[in-house]
Amino acid sequence: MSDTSINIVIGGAAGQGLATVGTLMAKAMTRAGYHILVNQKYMSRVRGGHNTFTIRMGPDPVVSITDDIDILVALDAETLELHKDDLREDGLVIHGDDIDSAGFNALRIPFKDLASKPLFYNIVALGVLGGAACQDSAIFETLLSETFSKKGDAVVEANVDVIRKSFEWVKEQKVSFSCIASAKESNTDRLMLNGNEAIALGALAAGCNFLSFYPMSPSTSVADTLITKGRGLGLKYEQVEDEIAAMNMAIGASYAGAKSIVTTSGGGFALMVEGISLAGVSETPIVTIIVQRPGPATGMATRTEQGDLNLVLYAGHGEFPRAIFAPGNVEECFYLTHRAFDLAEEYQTPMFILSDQFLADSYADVEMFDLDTLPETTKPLLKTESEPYKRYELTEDGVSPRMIPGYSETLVRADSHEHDEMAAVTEDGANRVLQNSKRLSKESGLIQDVIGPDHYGEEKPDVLLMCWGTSLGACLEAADTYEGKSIAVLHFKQVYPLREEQFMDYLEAAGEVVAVEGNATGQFAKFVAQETGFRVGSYILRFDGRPLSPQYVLKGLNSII
Amino acid sequence: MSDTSINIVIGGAAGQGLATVGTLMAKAMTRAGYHILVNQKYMSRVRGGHNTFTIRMGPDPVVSITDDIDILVALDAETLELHKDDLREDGLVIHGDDIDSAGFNALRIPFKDLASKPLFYNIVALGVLGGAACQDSAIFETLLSETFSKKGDAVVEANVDVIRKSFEWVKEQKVSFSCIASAKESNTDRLMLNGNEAIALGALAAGCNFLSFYPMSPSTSVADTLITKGRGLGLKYEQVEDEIAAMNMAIGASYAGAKSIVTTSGGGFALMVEGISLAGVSETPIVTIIVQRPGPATGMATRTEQGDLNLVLYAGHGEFPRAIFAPGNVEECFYLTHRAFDLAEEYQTPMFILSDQFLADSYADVEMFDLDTLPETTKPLLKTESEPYKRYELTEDGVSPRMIPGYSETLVRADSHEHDEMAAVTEDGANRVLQNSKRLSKESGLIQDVIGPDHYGEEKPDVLLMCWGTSLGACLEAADTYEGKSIAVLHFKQVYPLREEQFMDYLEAAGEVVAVEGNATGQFAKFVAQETGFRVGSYILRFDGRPLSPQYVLKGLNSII
Amino acid sequence: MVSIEQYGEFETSWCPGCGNFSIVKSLKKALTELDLAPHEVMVSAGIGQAAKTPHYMNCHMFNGLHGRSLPVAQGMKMANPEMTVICESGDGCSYGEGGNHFLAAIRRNLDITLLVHNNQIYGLTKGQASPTTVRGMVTKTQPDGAPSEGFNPITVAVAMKAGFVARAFSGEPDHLVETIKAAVNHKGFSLVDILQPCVSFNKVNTFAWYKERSYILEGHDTRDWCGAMEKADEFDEKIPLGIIYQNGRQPFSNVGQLATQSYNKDDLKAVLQSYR
Amino acid sequence: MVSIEQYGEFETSWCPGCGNFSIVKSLKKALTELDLAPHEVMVSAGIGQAAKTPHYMNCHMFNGLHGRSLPVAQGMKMANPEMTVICESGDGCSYGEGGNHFLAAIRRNLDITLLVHNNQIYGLTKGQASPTTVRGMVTKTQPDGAPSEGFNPITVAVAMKAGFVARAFSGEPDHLVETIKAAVNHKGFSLVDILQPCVSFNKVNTFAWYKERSYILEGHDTRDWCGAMEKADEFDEKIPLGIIYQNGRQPFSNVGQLATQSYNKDDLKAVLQSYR
Ligand SMILES: Cc1ncc(C[n+]2csc(CCOP(=O)(O)OP(=O)(O)O)c2C)c(N)n1
Ligand SMILES: Cc1ncc(C[n+]2csc(CCOP(=O)(O)OP(=O)(O)O)c2C)c(N)n1
Ligand code: SF4
Ligand code: SF4
Ligand SMILES: [Mg+2]
Ligand SMILES: [Mg+2]
Repeated sequence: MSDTSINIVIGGAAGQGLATVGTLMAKAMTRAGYHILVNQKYMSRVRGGHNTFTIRMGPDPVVSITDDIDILVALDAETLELHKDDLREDGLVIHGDDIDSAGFNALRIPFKDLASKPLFYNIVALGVLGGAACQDSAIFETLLSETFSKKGDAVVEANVDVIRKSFEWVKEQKVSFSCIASAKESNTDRLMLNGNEAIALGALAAGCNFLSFYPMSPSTSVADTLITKGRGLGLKYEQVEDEIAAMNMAIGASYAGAKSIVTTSGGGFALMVEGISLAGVSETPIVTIIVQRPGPATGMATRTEQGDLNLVLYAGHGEFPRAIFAPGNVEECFYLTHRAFDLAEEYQTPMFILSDQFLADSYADVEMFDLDTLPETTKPLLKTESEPYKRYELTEDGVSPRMIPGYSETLVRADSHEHDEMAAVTEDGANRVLQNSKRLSKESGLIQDVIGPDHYGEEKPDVLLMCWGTSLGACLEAADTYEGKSIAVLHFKQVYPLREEQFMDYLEAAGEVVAVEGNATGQFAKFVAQETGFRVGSYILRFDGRPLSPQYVLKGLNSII
Repeated sequence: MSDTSINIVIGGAAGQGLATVGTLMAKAMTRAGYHILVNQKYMSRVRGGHNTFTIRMGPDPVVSITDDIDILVALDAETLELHKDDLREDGLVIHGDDIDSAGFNALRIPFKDLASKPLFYNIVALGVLGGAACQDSAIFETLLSETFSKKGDAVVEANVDVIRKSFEWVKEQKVSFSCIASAKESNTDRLMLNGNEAIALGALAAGCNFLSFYPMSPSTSVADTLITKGRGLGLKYEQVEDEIAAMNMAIGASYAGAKSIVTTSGGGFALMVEGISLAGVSETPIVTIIVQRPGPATGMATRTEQGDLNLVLYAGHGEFPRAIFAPGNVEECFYLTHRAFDLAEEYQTPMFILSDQFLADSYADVEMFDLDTLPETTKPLLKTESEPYKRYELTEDGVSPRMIPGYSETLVRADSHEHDEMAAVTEDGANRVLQNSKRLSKESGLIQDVIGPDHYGEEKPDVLLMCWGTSLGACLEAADTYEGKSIAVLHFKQVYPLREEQFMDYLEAAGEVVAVEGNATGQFAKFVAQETGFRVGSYILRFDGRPLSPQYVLKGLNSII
Repeated sequence: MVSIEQYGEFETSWCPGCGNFSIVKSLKKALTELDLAPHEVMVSAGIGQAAKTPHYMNCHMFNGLHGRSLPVAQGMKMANPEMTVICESGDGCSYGEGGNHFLAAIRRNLDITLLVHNNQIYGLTKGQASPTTVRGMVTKTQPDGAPSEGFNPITVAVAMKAGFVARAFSGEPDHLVETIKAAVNHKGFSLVDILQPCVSFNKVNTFAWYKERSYILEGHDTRDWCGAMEKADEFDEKIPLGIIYQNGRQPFSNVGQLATQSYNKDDLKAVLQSYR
Repeated sequence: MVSIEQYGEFETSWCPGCGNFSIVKSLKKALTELDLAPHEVMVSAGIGQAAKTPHYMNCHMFNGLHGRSLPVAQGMKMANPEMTVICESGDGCSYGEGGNHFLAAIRRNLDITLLVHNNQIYGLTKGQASPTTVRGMVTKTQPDGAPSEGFNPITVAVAMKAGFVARAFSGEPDHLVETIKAAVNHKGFSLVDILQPCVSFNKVNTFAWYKERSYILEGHDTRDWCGAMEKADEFDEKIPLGIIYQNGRQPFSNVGQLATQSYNKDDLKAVLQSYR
């Protein structure tokens, strides 16, 4: 498939408002009917440094980010310096007065002429960018009107005025930049949101009504979104004193009938490990969102990595069931989080969503979620007829009826010790075996419910790229682009548990299996080896804090094949 | 080999002093030149309930505990009721007035006649037990004199008097209990200590001089011993506010030049997971002792399990090297802890000792440790000539010279972010790859240093029992006892990293490989599959809170073969 | 009318003579006198001897982790404000492992009651110093004497202007019952630090020791912060029992009956629309 | 004689106008005036804007985890009591995530100095409420206003009879320098809570806000606990700066020069013999 997209990089320092420009641009393009995919790279600081906001857009679905740049909006000189090598030959540089762009196909913006004060420079940049991308001013004007409507008519007008002028100015320039193809569709119900927002919405759609969290990049916007959008829906929330409190408070709320969520990143999750074990033994549903960044320890707070799979796989002392989902794109963030809530309640055990900074900050256009066809989520009991009520009743499938305390006279007792069916502490060996086995037997149900990996491409390819979570897009585009050999992709959006029969044929049919992961040790591939005995032939690993791109995968492929 | 040992079980309620009787008995027997092995089972309460103190003893080395009972000392009626089924046909029951032992080969002690007050009843029981085991009073008298010497001559005399009387009383009884064979050797340099004590002594021998901890069963006696025995050697110690403080304080001390140890159990360790990651990225040596108990969460506080291997294998967010040792007996506790300190300093990364309640409380006789032949442990630098000093210098083997701050004018800077060689924060991608790879490359050295598993028995056995840590003894005795097929044992005392070539031949040569573990899911066997692709044929797993016994293994074997 | 029998009688694993017996009995009595039935009470407990309390009475129970009874209790209350929520734990649990939650709970001021069985020792783990152990006391793990100053929860709670701060003593059960009732009745976070002799491991702060120096406060102005600070500081020759400090701070109100609450689909649709 | 240049000049990643600039400068100045060279000073830091401080000065540095600067600092001091040990962190780090360590460090009383850059906000994570945020302040994650009462570290530290409790302000650098010097000179745990405007995220507690109401204490009796509690409580119309409370508590003494210490083999042999 020929590439119909263009890739726009906006670069500058923190505090220059590039995320504002970028987000508005992406939103306008979504409204114009384009498909978009955003990649944000930024430093762990509030002002200064070097950040980028990248939008890939086109009339066809955009599955992956890319390294090549079509339009570079340089808000400072460093941006041009750092990114000029990725600029396509016919690429365009848009910049202000203070930058020397000699030798480039460039558009120098006379900011002072187009705006009365620096406050509006962002809008100028947006207008010029929109114009350069051959778009119409109208969508932008509406967008700005909506954005600033709360600030009053005067502000709206001023902004609209600036954007209009900027569009007009571009038209007068001689830019040798070929226009992007027109949008093919104009789906008015298309949303633009990023991975973290989609997780939050998926949770709300599942009925999530309790959030306890401690802020940690790059997870905080899940909490932000839940609060901003959820409190009107009845969500109760609290930013707590530490991550231990976050997990334990969510467990307490869940016990008392809330649908609880906890949001964090690897370091914060490390502090929740004991609490996870408590959820396991007390059989309390809990959904934990882990948005990864590079470790160990503080690592790189605003960068990306897929380095915490092992931690999440084995978090908690002792043995108990769980399931782990790893969305490959924004849409999956929504649906998998919804599913995690359903399974958490059904199996009364912890569920995890494993995302990372890349997807967290990656805006994409998605179809409007259809709430009416979403499956109903499992509900606990508010009453029971069977007396005495046994919270930890031994059942065939290991699932005991979970009742919420406070809605009848029946007492609900939950315990962190090894306990009997009534939650009484006991050190009896036979009881221990029964209860521990009961909990673990829930795995049989969870295995039945596993979402198998998605397979893209030929059944017997020369090379099969095995990936999970957020590396989906890069693999798909690399497979699509590679010439000379057939490359297929096997993408796991549920990474635990695994159900061998769902994918072993694919692994065995491929000429070679290459694991593609955003970490240094190939954690998922090793886990597949453990579960199936199948060991991959080679690895393409990235752990420099940046997301996997098609170019990076292709380079890896070339050195392997 | 015919069994020359006898197995004595002392049972009663917490607070009845059975550990006192048991420990004195075990010590006397060690001094008499017997080999001993103790198994303690007790409830998580201070008074009441049902506890046992079991001593297996004999002229030949005792490698394992056993379920069969030769002498049952019943301090209460419940003890007889609970353990009568394990009593050998010719077994002897020793008990007080209030117990009905009709139908048993029994010795009823007239406590009131032999002691003037209840305070001495324990000593009476000890004397009767010693007499019934055909021992001589003298060793007991000396032991009591030493034990009570601090309390003054009167107390010593009273105790000696009671024990003498008790021995005399036994002689007058008609006991149809055949005497234990005499001790073969009388090594005066033989020590009696349990697993936790041996860990503490191994640490002290390695120069450990800093302990921070939070009490948690069954690990607390490691800390107790370190403090009691170590403070005269210069150990600085502190019981801190929580496990997070314990780990971080130990890291701070290690940075400043201490040899730090942290002691805990699974639940406490779960809280240290973030700190472990800090040790990894800051490259700070730290030795953590995890004495396992059954989980999840509070689980069974005073029982045993090997359920936290996975947690320790993957504790910490991000990726960094480590090594994990799992002693199989008391002696290994000493030597492996010593080694862990050496490697922690050499590789500047966390080291772990994974023991459990069974071994923690299991007294055994061991050869006097030869301090003079112990290898010297690695030492950090106090000064450096090379300026500027780079704490995170890139080197071939990944190990940078570690300098202790405060002994010269050179500044020592350590950091939890991704950093450059000088410990400055940087988000540079290339640097990230270099530093992350540097840290991980220490694994090559660690792999060279791996202690391979011990193999016992035929090279090509019908069945190979693959075990790790504290299940060694049960496997050895089961292999030895099994008739009809050849059974060998492969025991891992280092469980991470693994070096395939040290053991793959054994796995492949065996007719069948059976994993024997004290957990419900076969964690180690799964890890072996991950690392080698080798999947065991079957499992013998125990997770009822009790240690693996030869009888349990044999029962498992019979159902498999 | 609720009767104390509804709370049941249970066999315990405590040592004979332990102060905990009186506390669990007083708690049952207080709840009965408040006319609260077992199904109207949720108890969150940590781990320790004290934390075994809900196992020995009929009530809704979540027995969680050492040090974490407060976050669990607060989660419960946020999800079901109709329930009476009581947090049961020891001094180690509440002021040691859980110290950070203690500070946060006071600040947050959810309407829950924290009962701390303060035996000035780690009982269940057999006698190590706890945060409230007096400086210098010798134990197995503190052979040179506990090195830190003992923690006085009352001074900290009063300093932070907690809404309800009281001290009681297991050896004064009638007063203890009344104090628990006042604490439960208080709207907002209430702390009752209960002196509790541990007969097995604390040979210093014994029943007699507490009995000798404790006295029931009379005529004390619980609304006077400065006076309360002074009373809070008394823990030596004399130990005052009673409500030390009380105020009318507004309780945390971001709570809801979450088990029966579901969102309006149109509202969520509107939220989704906001991403267009 | 140490000169301030020895502490170096570094590029920072702080926002222009941030109060942290003045604090790092004052710290360097204080250490210089105390005649302490960089290699005589160990700084332990957590994570946050404040915690970046040791990256911007020459000194021994251990930059650890969010909330954990105190345990690390205490470990350092126990292993090398000859060093001046300083703990650098923000209000979130020290009173939020690290609250339990704050309580324990006061009780333990090791001879270290805790400097808290108190901007009443989470700076590095972009503006959530911190423990010291005033109740009701609206932020992105507290759209209905911060629900909890703001934490006053000074009252808690005084209530616990910390050995040295002071408040300073980045906008009063001379006073700040003197306060840091006094804190470092104090033998035992010393707290300096430093008011620090965050220009990016705290639009309420600004430089002007602090400037307006802060005043340097004069004639205050730092040894009078009751008077200190009253001063500590002042944080509204007026904010006192200076040493609020000081006493002569004995510092924690179970420390040693551990890097150069090794045991006597005969002593260890004697220990082993005790197991016979
Ligand atoms: C994370 C964790 N650390 C340590 C323990 C071990 N532990 C159980 S109870 C306890 C102390 C109990 O003291 P306290 O809270 O005062 O209760 P008490 O037994 O005195 O009533 C400890 C340290 C644990 N269960 N979990
Ligand atoms: C365990 C953990 N939780 C959360 C974070 C994210 N985090 C980094 S700094 C910070 C808050 C900083 O606030 P403060 O301590 O007041 O410092 P400031 O930036 O305001 O100086 C947070 C929540 C983290 N790094 N680690
Ligand atoms: S150990 Fe102490 S606190 Fe625990 S039950 Fe016994 S007397 Fe009570
Ligand atoms: S965000 Fe606030 S605290 Fe952080 S550097 Fe900027 S002004 Fe300073
Ligand atoms: Mg206690
Ligand atoms: Mg702050």
